[in-house]
Amino acid sequence: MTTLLTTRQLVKRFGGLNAVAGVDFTLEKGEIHALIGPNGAGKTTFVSLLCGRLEATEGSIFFKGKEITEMPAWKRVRAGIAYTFQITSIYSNLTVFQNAAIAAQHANKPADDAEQRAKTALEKVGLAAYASHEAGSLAYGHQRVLEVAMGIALEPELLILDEPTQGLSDLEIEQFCGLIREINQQTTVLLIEHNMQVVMSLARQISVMDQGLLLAQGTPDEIQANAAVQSAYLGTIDEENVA
Amino acid sequence: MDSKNSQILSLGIHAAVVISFYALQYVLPEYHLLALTRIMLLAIFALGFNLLFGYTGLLSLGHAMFFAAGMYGAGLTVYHFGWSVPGAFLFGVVCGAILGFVIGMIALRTTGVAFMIVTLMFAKVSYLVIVYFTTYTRGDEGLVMPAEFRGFELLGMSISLTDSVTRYNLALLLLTLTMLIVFLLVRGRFGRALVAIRENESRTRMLGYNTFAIKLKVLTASAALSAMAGSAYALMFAYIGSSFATIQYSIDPLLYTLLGGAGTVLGPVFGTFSMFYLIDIASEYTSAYLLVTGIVLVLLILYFPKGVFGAIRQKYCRWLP
Amino acid sequence: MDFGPFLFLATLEGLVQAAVLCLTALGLSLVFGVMRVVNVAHGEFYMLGAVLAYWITSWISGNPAMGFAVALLLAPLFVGVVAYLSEKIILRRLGYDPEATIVATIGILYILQQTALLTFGPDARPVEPPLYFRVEFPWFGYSGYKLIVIAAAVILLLLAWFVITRTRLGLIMRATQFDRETAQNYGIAVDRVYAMVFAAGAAFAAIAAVLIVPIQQAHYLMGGDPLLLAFIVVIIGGLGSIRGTLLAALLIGLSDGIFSVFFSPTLAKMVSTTLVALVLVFKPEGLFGHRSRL
Amino acid sequence: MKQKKESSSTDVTGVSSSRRRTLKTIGTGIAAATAPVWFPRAYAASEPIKIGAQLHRTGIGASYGRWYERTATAAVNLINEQGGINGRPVELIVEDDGTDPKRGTEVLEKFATQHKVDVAYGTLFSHVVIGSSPRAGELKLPYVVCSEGHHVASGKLNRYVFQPGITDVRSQVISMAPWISQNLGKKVTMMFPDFAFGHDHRDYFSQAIAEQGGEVLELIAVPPTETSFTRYFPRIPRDTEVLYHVMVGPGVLTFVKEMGQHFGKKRPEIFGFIDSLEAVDLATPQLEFLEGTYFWEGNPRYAQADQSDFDKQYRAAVGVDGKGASLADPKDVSTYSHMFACWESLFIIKEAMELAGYRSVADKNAFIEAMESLQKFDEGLAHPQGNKIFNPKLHQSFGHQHISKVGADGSMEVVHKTSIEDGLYESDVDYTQMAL
Repeated sequence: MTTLLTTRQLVKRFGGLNAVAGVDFTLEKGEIHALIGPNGAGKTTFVSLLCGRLEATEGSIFFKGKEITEMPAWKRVRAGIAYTFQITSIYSNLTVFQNAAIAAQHANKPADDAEQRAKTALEKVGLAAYASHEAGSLAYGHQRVLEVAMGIALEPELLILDEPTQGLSDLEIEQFCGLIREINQQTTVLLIEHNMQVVMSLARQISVMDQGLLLAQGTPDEIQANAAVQSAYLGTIDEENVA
Repeated sequence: MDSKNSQILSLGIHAAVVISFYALQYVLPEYHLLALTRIMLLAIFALGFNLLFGYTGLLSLGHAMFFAAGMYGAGLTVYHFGWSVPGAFLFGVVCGAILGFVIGMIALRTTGVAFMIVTLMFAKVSYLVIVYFTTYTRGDEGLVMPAEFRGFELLGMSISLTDSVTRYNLALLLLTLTMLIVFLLVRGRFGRALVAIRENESRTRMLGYNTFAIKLKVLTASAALSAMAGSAYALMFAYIGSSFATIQYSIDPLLYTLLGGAGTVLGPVFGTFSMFYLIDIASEYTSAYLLVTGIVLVLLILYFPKGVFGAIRQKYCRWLP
Repeated sequence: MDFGPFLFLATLEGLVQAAVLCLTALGLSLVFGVMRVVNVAHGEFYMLGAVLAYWITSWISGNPAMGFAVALLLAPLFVGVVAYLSEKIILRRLGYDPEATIVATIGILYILQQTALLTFGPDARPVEPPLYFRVEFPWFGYSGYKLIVIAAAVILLLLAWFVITRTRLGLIMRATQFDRETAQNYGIAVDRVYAMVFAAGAAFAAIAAVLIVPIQQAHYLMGGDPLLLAFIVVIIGGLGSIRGTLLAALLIGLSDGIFSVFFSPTLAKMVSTTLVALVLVFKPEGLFGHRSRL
Repeated sequence: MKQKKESSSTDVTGVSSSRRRTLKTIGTGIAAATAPVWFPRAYAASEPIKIGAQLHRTGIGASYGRWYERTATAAVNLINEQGGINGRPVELIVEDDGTDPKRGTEVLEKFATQHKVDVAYGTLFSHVVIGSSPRAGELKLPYVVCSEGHHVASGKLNRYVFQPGITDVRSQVISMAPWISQNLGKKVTMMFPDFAFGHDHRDYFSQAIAEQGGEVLELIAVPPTETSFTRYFPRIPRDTEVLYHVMVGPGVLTFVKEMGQHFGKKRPEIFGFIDSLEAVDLATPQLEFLEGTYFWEGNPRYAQADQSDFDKQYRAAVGVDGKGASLADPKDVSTYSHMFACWESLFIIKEAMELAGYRSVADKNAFIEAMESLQKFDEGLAHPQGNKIFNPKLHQSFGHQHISKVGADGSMEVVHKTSIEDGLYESDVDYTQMAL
């Protein structure tokens, strides 16, 4: 396996608060990597640093061996890092197809087949039938899926999904997991996820964050066995899930 | 309707508008020929404005500065250096484009209300610059293009801008050109990117678009079109003055666009036409004809924010560009 | 004239300017601070104040001070009512959407200005100062009334300061400014607060105009310059910050007064307008204010 | 703005009493002059001669515009009473130029292409005239202006533009410079509006006073839209003997008041152009300091002891009392010093049209040639301000100027009247050589 992305002592400070407090992180090509941790652990801030929505205060980020710490977000997208928003951020006044097409026509790919690739992305996520609907009129679950479709249409090397299953029904979650596995055939996936069943069924690697720091990293089994994680985090989640 | 047919149809509608403008010159009395010449040039201005406002979602309150840049770029070179009409015209357009680029580099760091106020401020500065350098511009009084510079040779034809029919057709040519440019810009990939920025800029950035660069391009294009209108206005009507750089001339394209429908190609043309005549008629009844401007603005924003063609598009034909 | 007296005169002129500007800009700042909308028609409320002052003083004969006192009371009240109505009829229906509001207030600007043209006419008309005397300095004379304007503005500002910081009314306003939803949850009628604030903002402009009209005369086009200057002040001072607004008004009024004595007033306006645009781009929180972006 | 009228209307008094007027800004002034006039039947049936009046109804020149309109309307009424022009009634079509050159040009277009007027006429502010004139030339529309500037006589306009009703600024200042240097002083500071009209003052008075052995110490240009003037006064040098002021725009009263505040009793001699206080009552509080200062007047605002019968009749026709204020409203002071130009110009148009046997627009060239054949105008009801000579090459008239001293009650008494010869100057301009 080759390394796709690494960070070195990555820090993000908001005023006096260290939201991300020096993280060394490695992502291998081809894996599905889940980022977990309690609310306010800095997960969203951390992936925002990776995709360029936020600028790092200190530290550095490498993607495919090149430093991208200073690179603006749109360039990172073109370099192959796609990000889907935690809060659905689609073009609600435009049609579903237009949403996908806007994502598909980014500059790295030939212009002519943008529409084709948009169609393909919609077919993959099962939204092809809604292509001419206004995106804002879709059901919530469909909007989440459209968000992912836009990520797919970018044909990235790394797809970052921020809590993609939030608000989805069990059936939708199941379909979603299948979709992620399919995407994973070409694309490395990094997802922030609270639903431990999803995490355990999808992830090959798990990183745990707490208070801006990386607590542990390993396979699902290793993480489940990790006493520190157990006490800090997993236990509570499991209880919640059981309840 | 499939996309190919709808494109042919919308091209057809736009062509019909151009053709009817062309045909009108044979029936219109002199006064309306003049009025329509003005309307066509102002419509170019509105189309330029709409490129930024309607398609990209950036509301500039300072577009008079671009109109004036074209006007003074063309007018001053004719007046002081005796440039011929085509050269001066192009120079005016270039002036507007450069100003648009420079203003864009600064103002596009802001969005929303801040962008409106920053552009308003820069337009005010431009007006003051014209008044301040009165030695060259003659400030309020303005300059009149000497008669000997009103004719030119182009491709073996000698063209005189003192002839009202010639002016009319030149204005129509420029309007057609502008509509074509806007049509092509907003239809394809670029247009889709503009709409994406209008609808959700941060999302668009996260889809790999350099939104700043795109906005800068659009602002430059918008300024160049506005300057083209100003440049043509100066050369055709042979007068340049600081009145054209006042806030009034920043509000007018907004008014035209809102009335006709932001984000449509025909909207600004229709809006300019209706508003021009509305004001012309109102001014026969009262000196306070700008009251109409105020009332129309308020009514539009309250009850009809999509404008005439915006509403038509929403209701009947979504494919209208 | 020698430099010393020259600077002294410039400072006096600057203070008059700053006094009026404080009041005008305070109104604009208040509206932005609480409602988060930019009122482009602010200058026309100012104009309306001056025009009303002319009407009121010309109806009331006798001692000019009488008419002026009535004008100082009634003109802002009437302007406040006009503003209140335009808020209720227009701005409220737009849901205070920032951009739509600007377009709407541009419309209101034209409506007010042109209505003044229709009714008041195109002439500039003088209002007699309530009391007039000339102050004789060794180098030049100066209008005593202008000094009164400075004093009156200071008193009015202190009054406004007291209302905003020390009264229940001010508290409600500040609460609404701080967080609209929470204020609503605490039973504050936000709609009514908005309408009152919009009216109060306009009334401030009218007060400034009544004070200035014995110096400058009422004219239907007089709203343009105060609007621009008030904008400048509010932006430099930090949007919505009252303390910043007052500091900035003093700074701008004095520097504009002084600058335009020594250089061309047009150049002064050019430079200050450019600087303000740059402040808005690069330091949107203003020079004195806290962070509260447009 | 215009008063739209059907040409078949029997009420061809120049300004109709159309219902639209209820909406107009300036209703009252015109109403005074709208008394219906009776015409012989045959006369009323003929097509009127249309004169397009381009006037400042709004903008910074509005007070002039109001009085110019009243004066023009009164003159048209009188002309119509006297049988019109060549037996045809005269119709005045008024359009507002907003005191804006841009709109001025559009107004001329409207005259030429929509109203199809015979002559365009009117306006005062020099920037409007300068902006509009080339368009008049292009439209081949005779354009008779009542401005004051030197722009017509300078030769930079064209053959279609005439200024026969009022002396130009250059001539005015040349004729008065000797009196100023002999009676008031030789060291002059000038305050003037920063546009064409003010620049004429600057250029020609500086030259004229230098020829008298005087000098201009300081030139203070003020933008015509300025509202506050105190800041300009410190630039007046202390050794100034005469302050020469001329101001226009809505801020004029403020200008003069602030001048008084600045100087108090320790003032230099002050010589102003009445432009600085046109349409303003000199008895306004805070203007007391003006007592003993001097003003140029084209036509004396206060009826003088030796008032001519013509001036009496002219005042009555326009509706102005002996103090230059409106008969209907004594607070409404006229632009008396300038507005005679409107009156006289209309009678000159009449004279030239009758000379040319003018019938229709087709006789335009004959009209222009007839204008260029005029040599002089005798004092009379048509020329109440006094006799003038007309220089056809320059398209410019030359008449008498008045210097008045302000008295205690704000009245003004003429202390010096220049001769026409005082104001003549050499020029090689010749519009008659230009093609029509």
